Amino acid sequence: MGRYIFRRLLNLIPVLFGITLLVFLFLHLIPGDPAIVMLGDRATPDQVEALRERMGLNEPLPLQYLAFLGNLVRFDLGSSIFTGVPIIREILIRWPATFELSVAAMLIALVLGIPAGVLAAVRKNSWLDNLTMSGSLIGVSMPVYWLGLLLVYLFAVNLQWLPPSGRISVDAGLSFEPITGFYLFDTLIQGDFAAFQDVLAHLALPALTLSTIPLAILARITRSAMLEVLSQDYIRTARAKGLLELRVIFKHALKNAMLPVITIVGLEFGTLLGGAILTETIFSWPGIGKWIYEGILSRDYPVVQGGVIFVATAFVLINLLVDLSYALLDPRIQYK
Amino acid sequence: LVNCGSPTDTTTSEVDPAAAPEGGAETTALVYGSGGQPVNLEPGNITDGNSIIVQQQIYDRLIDFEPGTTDLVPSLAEEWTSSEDGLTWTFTLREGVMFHDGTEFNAEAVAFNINRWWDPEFEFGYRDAGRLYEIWGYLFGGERGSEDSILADVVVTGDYSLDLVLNQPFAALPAALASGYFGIASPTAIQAGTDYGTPSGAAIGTGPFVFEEWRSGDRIVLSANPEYWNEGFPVEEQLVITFVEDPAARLAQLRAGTLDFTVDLTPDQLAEIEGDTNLEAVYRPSFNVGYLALNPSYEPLATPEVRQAIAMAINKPAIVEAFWGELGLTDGHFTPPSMEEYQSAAVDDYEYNPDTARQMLADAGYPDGFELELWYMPVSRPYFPNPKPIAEAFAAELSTIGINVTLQTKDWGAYLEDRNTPPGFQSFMLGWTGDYGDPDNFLYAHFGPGATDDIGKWEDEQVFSLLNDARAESDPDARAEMYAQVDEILFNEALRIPIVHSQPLLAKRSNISDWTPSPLGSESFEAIEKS
Amino acid sequence: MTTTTPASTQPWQRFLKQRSVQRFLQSTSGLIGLGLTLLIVLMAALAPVLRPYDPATDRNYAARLQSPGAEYLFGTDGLGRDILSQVWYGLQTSLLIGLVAVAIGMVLGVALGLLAGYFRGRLETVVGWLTDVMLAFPSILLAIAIVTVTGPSVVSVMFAVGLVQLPKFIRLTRSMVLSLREQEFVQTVRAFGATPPRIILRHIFPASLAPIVVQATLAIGTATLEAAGLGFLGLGAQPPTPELGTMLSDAFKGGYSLSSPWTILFPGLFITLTVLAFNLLGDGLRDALDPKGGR
Amino acid sequence: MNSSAPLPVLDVRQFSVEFRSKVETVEAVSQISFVLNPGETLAIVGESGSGKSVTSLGVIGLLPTKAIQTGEILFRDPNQPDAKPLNLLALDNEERRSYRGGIISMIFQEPLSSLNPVYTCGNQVTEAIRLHQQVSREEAKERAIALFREVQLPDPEGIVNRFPHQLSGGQQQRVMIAMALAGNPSVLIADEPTTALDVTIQATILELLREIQQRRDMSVIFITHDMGVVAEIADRVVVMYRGHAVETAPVYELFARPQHPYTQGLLNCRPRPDQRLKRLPTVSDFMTVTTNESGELEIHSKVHSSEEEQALLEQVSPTETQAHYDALQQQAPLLTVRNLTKAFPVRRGFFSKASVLNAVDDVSFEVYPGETLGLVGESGCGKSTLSRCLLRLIEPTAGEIIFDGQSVIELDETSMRQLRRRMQIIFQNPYGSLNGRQTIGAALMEPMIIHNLYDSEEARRDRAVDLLNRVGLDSSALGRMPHEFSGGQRQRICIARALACEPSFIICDESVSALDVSVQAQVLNLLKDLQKEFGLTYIFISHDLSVVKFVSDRIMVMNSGHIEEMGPADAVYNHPQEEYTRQLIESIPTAKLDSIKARQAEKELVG
Ligand SMILES: Nc1ncnc2c1ncn2[C@@H]1O[C@H](COP(=O)(O)OP(=O)(O)OP(=O)(O)O)[C@@H](O)[C@H]1O
Ligand SMILES: Nc1ncnc2c1ncn2[C@@H]1O[C@H](COP(=O)(O)OP(=O)(O)OP(=O)(O)O)[C@@H](O)[C@H]1O
Ligand SMILES: [Mg+2]
Ligand SMILES: [Mg+2]
Repeated sequence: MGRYIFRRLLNLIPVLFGITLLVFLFLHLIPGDPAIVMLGDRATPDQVEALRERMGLNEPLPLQYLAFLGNLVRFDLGSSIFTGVPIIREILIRWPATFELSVAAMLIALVLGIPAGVLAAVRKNSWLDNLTMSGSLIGVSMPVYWLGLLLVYLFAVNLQWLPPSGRISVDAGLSFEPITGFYLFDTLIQGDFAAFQDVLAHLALPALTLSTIPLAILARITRSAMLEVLSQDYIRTARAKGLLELRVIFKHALKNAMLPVITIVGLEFGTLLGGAILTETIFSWPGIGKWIYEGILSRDYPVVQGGVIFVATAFVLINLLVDLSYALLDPRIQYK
Repeated sequence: LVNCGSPTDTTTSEVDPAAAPEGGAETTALVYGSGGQPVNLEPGNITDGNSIIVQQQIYDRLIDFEPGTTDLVPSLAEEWTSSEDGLTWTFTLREGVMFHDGTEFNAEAVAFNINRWWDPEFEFGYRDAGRLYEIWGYLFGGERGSEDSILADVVVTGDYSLDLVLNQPFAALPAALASGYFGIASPTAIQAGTDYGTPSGAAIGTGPFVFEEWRSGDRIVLSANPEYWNEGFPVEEQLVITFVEDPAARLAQLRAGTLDFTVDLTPDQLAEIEGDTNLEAVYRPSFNVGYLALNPSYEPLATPEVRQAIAMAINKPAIVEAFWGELGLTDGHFTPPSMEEYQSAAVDDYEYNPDTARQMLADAGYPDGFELELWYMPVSRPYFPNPKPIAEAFAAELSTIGINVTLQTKDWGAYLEDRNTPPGFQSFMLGWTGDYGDPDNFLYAHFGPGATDDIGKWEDEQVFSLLNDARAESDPDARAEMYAQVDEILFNEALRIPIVHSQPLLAKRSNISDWTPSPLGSESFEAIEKS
Repeated sequence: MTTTTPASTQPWQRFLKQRSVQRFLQSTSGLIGLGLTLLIVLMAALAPVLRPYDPATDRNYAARLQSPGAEYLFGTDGLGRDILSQVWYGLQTSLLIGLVAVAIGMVLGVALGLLAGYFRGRLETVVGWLTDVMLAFPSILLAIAIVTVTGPSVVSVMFAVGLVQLPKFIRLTRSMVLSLREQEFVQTVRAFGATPPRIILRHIFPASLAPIVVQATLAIGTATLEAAGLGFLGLGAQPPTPELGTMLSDAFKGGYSLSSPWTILFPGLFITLTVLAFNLLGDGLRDALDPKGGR
Repeated sequence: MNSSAPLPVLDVRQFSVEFRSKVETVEAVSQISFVLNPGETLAIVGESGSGKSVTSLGVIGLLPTKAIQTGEILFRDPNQPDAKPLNLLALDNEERRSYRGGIISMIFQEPLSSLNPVYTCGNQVTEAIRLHQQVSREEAKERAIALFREVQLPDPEGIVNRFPHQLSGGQQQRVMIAMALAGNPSVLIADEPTTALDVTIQATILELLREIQQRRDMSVIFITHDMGVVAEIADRVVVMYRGHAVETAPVYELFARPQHPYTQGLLNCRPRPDQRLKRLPTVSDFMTVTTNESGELEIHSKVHSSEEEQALLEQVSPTETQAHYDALQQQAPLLTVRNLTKAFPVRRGFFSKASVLNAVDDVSFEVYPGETLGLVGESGCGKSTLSRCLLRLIEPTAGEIIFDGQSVIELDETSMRQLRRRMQIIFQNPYGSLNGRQTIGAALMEPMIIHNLYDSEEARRDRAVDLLNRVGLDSSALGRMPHEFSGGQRQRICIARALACEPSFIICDESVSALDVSVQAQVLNLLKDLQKEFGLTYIFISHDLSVVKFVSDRIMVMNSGHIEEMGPADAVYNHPQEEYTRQLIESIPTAKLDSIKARQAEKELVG
């Protein structure tokens, strides 16, 4: 296992290298001079030239890239042009928000999607199956931000059951101190249950919105994986042993069916992180997605650069974790 | 969880963390919904409204504005006088004022702040990554050492007095210093670290509220300054500024009671505000202009008649009525209506008349019209809360006189940058909100020397000399006369066609009182009371 | 291919008799999807006929934000435009973007996948690395990045969304080729001395077509969604081109999305219907062409 | 055993199974009846699709719910001989389940896919134990180890904690058997338990099953399509044909005096290594099948006299063989292979040195024009790799290949393509060897197009029709698609296509292994005929020594990449020089009457 992990980590290197290269190239392809953006539109050409010199923008691209890599390995992603805040610090503040949201969404997707898929597979072609499958098909077909707007309209504006946006209400936010940045966790360890409830209420709509696509996809994948597994020889063997059908499904089929599902969970994390851009915008969620988006709009190059590299890396690492858990679940994998 | 409680008595200004939100959405602290997070809290280093309004709560400036107007009132400076020749301004400072960090406010502190903004060589100017305190150079001609710098020297003449020595007379100097950028910060705090004014750093002023905490992307928390020199203020103990970018979300939060008051709503939201009995609409006095700029360096637009034809072809009243309703008015002046004294009575707006416009185009040699690129802003600003459909409306109107409009936009930074890069945009939408109550701030900034890159480096000797003379002139009537002349010329030139002077829409919950919005876009919240 | 055997039946009868066609005809989702797709394509195609209306100029400020009613079936937007006709024309744009984007992604992706899978070696390493890197970005983020470079426009969106689809097609094709090239019928043709182009074009490509077609159909849905997402972020079609995502964005940024919910309801609904149509069709095609295929 | 006939454990009466779908109704099993006596091994044989598996699944109750079953399956517990027999088909699901895995248990063909990959072998066996016996976890584990020992798994304690993929095929099948034994079954159903295994392993598994059956005195239903295996293991035999039980007889009876023409066909169409037949008889030499008006099958015997039978079984004399052999050897070799090696890199770690696997290891041999060189060896020994190297479908690592004077390895792309006119290969799987999207006509004409043979479309078409006729098909096949043909027909098409460019040398890589014995016989005959007609040279690859022996002039035995021994077919078979070859030969089920008799007698004694 140790070797396997090591090998997987080594395999990451070219991908991470590619990510940085791609992001670096993108930002240098964007029309417009970063120096002018930084200096504002009243700067004189001399000032711009001086800044370009200082920022190393006059160096040949490969050298710039090397310098950029050099900084990167020292976790120095530069500072925001506009606020001057170091990117890495901003990421540390914002990542928990995005991560909490994504994990909540993924949990919803797992908790609802997998049982739905199993049920649909076991009761194949029943009304239950049809309902789940049409539901999930509609789920993957909906623009999430649209669903988000509708949910806000319904639950926050009309019914006023849930807050329309933000991460925590002002009062609850005043009474507690973020420690880890994961508000659910922070409120709990501080014993502030009112604030916990408040955080939960704020999380509900964005997490639900964000979860639709993974939920739908997980239900579909689980179903097809279950159907596939249920047709396997070893299921016939399990039945031939005289096992109860429930045990056949939950012991023998489910664990095998989870293998493809787990891969999808990893991939869907990417969808979640991407979907966070839109969802966070709608719900004023102070996470990475919204930050990157604002960075793009305001041409805050270091923000975009740092943010995108971070998200891509996070995604790659999450996939790695998922793959490793796959290896735990599937004894065959380490030998492949 | 939200909004299910009764509007219980929340007059208590004590913050009681234990009395958590259980009961209802109403919060104990005063909560302001900002349209975005400040860039930073370092005076002089920002130009955006979101930063200014927060700084306004933390810092005092030498001179302030009378609430709701652009009239100057003493703040940290109790008195200011100009010498005969207009080249020396003497300020007498308020005594006994303390910064939030307990250090004393005095003339040295003021000099420290001004040097910071003005002097590129100043040791404690954090021009990180080559950044400038650009607003200073912009309002005062340039940095120290530059030719055009209006300021020549800062001279501390006593503990509580100092002189600003000028290179040329500048009548609007006090007003310019009063603009929201120039809060006086604690020199001690500034010297303490490079992250001054960032979320992890400090922000120390003398203002009504003390900076407590800035959670990036989420909120800034301020508390009342118990030592505030203006006795009896602030009224509320705690002020929380939360960032909600999207106007619909802001209004939704206001309706849900998680915000107490907010700004930068779109005119279309007025109906929604009026439909909610818990809310009241608040209008910011108009002090802006949204305009359509026509760049004469684009061949067809070089002829003034063509520009005038365009002005006539656009049904401004109908558009303003449609998009702003009662929140906007349109006239022929570039300066807002509150500057009536500087405007020419002779200027009446172009009459909407596509037929005449078509004729004029034909006379100018364009019987079949021409192609025109029109750039619209990608962002919402008080003067154009929703630029895109308005641009589409222009396009539709112009198509009726044969001008075929292609709409274009870019991200905001590029938009601002590229319009100044020759040859610039053929035509574009932009606007302006005054920094202080002087026409100089509107007219010089758009038609003065060096301010016309985006309209093809347009030059008019007469306008330039009038604007320069008015700067030096200290007699108000004479100045008014000069600006009126400029007003007339500009009207006929039709270079930046004023479309609207809007009243930005704000809203508050009905239990909020004594909020007096400033025409300049930012005001102190010290008097606001939450009941 | 060119053999002419006396056809015992009409070509269309033979077509209907094919096993895959039979399977498709038995797939409920496929039939619904086909119907819905045809309906939507028809609606988009017929927009100018059914609503001779210029969405760029036809507007009525006096009638801004009218709620749905007899005169405006879907209400009007912030510019006083009839949302029904906006949706109608927006559908055109969205469909066009979806189709062209997928065409871009598919043609490039399949070509690269075929070459990389067949010739292996360094080409495969590079292509594989490229897909890995591209897949490391959440797709919408990648699309945003591309549009930021190229500037917002319908063409940029097509390009961006197409490129984002690319790695999926490369992977799919490559994996198909990898298994096909070892299969006996391909080996046999190689043993006959067929040249690589012939093997790839005549044998490997047609054999991998079914999953590619399925993937492409589903990708049209995804692409439409992604394009609408870009539109929603203001990076999509520029006015006066109506586009469904941009309509949502206009309503949202205009601040009237909640007070005039119809301005978002209908554009969103039609995005959903379009995507749903292609997803259903894709499902049906998979049942028909690729019964053992994934997802 | 008591002389009075024991009461049967299972009594299957008029059992029928139908599968109904929207399109059609398939009667997979129709009205079959048989009994299974205590302690007896009953074999069910028949070609693919004859309903063997459906029957066995019906007995254990694992048919899908859509299957409609009629008739009776009466079960009588041998431990309670006086109890009334129970109709299993009448039980409800829950009761049926309680018999499964306990009193009646089953093992399947594919050992790897029949074991759950994510649980250890121990886990899977203890689960079965605890399901049918009230024992603690530890106890169950003890018993599992005991079972593993009983099925002669090495290191039973270790295997408990291993996952199925960590075992070899034979070991996996032993685990399956252990699992089936977990509930102390009275009836064990084994559905082709050895078909997926190499002959040598098959032999040990058969031996094991035989031994366990005797020790436990179980009744076993053994399903197979291989008459050789039947001879090795069965006491009585049911022969199935298209869902019908056409003959039921004790094993010796069946082999000595097959009654039904189908049985006769089955018995004879499998090549026997101890004979050298001119051509193989096929089932269709023994019978014709028609369907009467009411849709029922009617089988008519073709062979009525022993002369007729004798004619079918005409042998080649050893002198003839020798003469042919000598003639071949006098020519210059068509193909010479010297020190051929193909190494595959086997990567273990990212940085750890890539080790290599020599799939073909220093192989040298010659093939003479008009000869058939047979190549046998166990699965994975490198047969296919060798054949692909010869055609340069994969690049050999080292060595020389000289074909007709040309060094194959040194040829450039174009000359290589030219050469491929003359060297062909026919693969194992007739389903995979034809492009499913091409008509048969297009497939046949493709090689001609590639090599620019025949200048007109017409000419190519004519040639294609010729080829089809030659392999026994007619021109109507041209416009049809591969899936419209049976496996045997497809393989004929593949052969026709291989002949399209008039090659002189053809490699048959397991070309008949996927076919039913009877079809296999037809194809083997065809290959022989073609060789005679066109003077072809073959390398014939198979894992089945009896098949190889039937077609080959010389045999080459391969083992883990290298050649064990090579020589004239009869010599290798009769006087193997190497231990490996000897084992290979001994493992082949021979179906000799004497050995059946001996085995039955031995069993009587023990019983
Ligand atoms: N689930 C099913 N649905 C429909 N038809 C089936 C099903 N299972 C089996 N059949 C049909 O029943 C017939 C007998 O199949 P069965 O599996 O018993 O054959 P077999 O003798 O075991 O063949 P093999 O040697 O290939 O295993 C075949 O024609 C098959 O197509
Ligand atoms: N492309 C490859 N890469 C690595 N190893 C390979 C490759 N192809 C074959 N091998 C290995 O080479 C050995 C010989 O394989 P080959 O297919 O030639 O065996 P075979 O005798 O044809 O077996 P079978 O009877 O199962 O067809 C096997 O151990 C196999 O795992
Ligand atoms: Mg079977
Ligand atoms: Mg092989």
